[in-house]
Amino acid sequence: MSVDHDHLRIVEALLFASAEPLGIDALAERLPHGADVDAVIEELQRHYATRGVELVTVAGKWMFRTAEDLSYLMSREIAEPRRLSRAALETLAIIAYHQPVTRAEIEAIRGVSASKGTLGMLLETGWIRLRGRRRAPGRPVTYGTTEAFLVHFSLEAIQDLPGLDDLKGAGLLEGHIPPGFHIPLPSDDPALTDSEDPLEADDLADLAPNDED
Amino acid sequence: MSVDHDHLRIVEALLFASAEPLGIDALAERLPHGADVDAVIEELQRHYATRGVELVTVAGKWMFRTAEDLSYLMSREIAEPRRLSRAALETLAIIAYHQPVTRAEIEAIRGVSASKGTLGMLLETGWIRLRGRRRAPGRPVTYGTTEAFLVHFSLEAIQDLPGLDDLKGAGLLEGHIPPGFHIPLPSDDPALTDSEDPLEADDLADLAPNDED
Amino acid sequence: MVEDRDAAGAVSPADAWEAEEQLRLPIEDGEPKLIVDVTGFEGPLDLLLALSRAQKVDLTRISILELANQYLYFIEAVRLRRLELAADYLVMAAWLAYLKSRLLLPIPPKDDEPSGEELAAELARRLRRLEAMRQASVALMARIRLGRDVFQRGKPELMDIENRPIYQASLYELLSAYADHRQRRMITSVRVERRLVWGLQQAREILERLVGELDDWTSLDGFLATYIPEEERATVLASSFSASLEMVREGRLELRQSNAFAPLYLRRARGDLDQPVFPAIRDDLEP
Repeated sequence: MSVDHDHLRIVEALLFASAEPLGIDALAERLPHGADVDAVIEELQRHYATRGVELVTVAGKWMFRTAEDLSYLMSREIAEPRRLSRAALETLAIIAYHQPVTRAEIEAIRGVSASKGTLGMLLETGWIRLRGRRRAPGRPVTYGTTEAFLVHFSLEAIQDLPGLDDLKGAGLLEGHIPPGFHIPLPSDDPALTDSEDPLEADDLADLAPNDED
Repeated sequence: MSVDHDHLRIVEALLFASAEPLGIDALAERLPHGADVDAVIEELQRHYATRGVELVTVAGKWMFRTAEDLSYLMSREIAEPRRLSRAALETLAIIAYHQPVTRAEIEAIRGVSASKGTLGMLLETGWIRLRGRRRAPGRPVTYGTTEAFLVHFSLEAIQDLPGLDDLKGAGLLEGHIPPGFHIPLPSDDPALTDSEDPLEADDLADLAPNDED
Repeated sequence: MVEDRDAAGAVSPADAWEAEEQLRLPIEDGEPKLIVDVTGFEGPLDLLLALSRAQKVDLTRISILELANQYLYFIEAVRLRRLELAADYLVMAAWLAYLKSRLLLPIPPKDDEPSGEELAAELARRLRRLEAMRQASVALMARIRLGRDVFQRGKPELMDIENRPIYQASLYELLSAYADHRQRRMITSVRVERRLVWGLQQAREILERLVGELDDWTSLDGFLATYIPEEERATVLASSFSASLEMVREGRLELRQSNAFAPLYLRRARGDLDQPVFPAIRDDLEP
């Protein structure tokens, strides 16, 4: 079977440039009267069968598409800015000020149980890390902030986090502050505190973000 | 010359899938390390030479597009791009051949003050851009062409502008550079020339098309 | 200065390009044939270019003197018909008149000004440059153009985007979340205890119920002590006292106190309980 090479080129160009799949009729319209569109399509399909793009039919119309086995090429990681939820911000702040802190302690401070994934998501940000295990019943994991946290928030040291007076001065805390209310002076000393034990080898695997809830 | 068929398919798929020209680097990134991208391109170009789409180089990058001789067929496909006024066309040519060039220099060449919106309209086409500021009294903004300009007019590089050598030979590209600077040829090099300073943050806002003039 | 014609909106951009082809040539058989309408030109340089093209010689061999004459003649004729000729044209006319004089008169010795020939050469160069740019724009537009002659892929596939989140939060957001939260907890941690207060209404109701029993002077303290637990006594005393004052005013109770801080005694009023002394006030006091 011999296909007119000009017809082949025309159909090829039309299919390439079209934003929509093209039907046989639409293609025939552009070809000289009596051209065998089916034969052209068949020849094109055969030609592209081994190549990086393929000619496929969708809903009875024809279009070029990346060869299926190469579709992985078409995905690309795009950095997408995402804002932290209120809960995540609160949790992050509590970890920053109160570190080393366990999940139960965070919940006690927040007054609500940590939502599924909040800690996991914060781990994903790279701003918090597992520090060790609290020397207490159940040996819960302790959380603390990372260097990336300091970098992201432009803090030279964790101690630069504003204290009670600063927060009041900035108008972030208002009104009557009850006696005994205090903002802790945070420390992210990498050395474990007396109340912490080191993590074991498999803790990190156990506590990977996806399993965290 | 034997080209790895997988590499060929990958480059073909990438170029086919993209509406924008892709550079050798971008292609190499998707190929196994050490793949001979140039050879792949050459083979693809040879393969497509007789077909309805062709592989061309514009702005130093590669792209597939419909074959030139089929334009009679394709032009029915898409509405003709917006026609530019004679003033806009002249201004575009002056920017292309004299870049980096200031508005006052454009006006001097045309012998008429630029109308409201001519530069704005050209900026809107995406063919010209603000480059920087001329190191001269008043620090006027300099204009130059973009990659989209090269792509639209099928130019491999700005040095391929039609008649450029003749114009240079006739001394018609000189006399617009302040004394002490000598730029014999138009340059769309993203790097600023010695006679230019970078734009400040609010220059773009100041010079948005609608605010022009 | 005059502006491009498309600013005036008189000529649509689409027509403008063709307009050049239709440009009426100002000279026939060496005699100027005047075009009065300068709106066809984009400034004096454009007009000069149109005039020079009419000399039908290469721009490099053009006679600037002749061109200057034609321009001046043209402007003069235009001014006869239209007074509002843009200043640009007049400035050029003045300059060309000056150029003419430099070209025609002998150069005075010790003249630092550029010679007429130099000025003429510079003008010719400017005309050539404008002409060149015009031709360049034609050549540019005649190129194979993407979107008109050739087409890129109509349905690009790049890219299924896999979003890799980059988390963002400002220090302000962090701090205000923390401060808000601590503030909230600070307030909720104040335990609000049930207030041990008898309202006036409550006291009055009780007094009214008991008033029938108060036939003789009874100490308010002692009276309440019978019924009220120790820790509530102060508030009950205050409310009951206020309520009893009201009832006294209504003529239903009598109150007696021997001196300050001495026990208060109360008893049922002697008058008719159903006929208050100050019914109007009583109405006022009814809740």
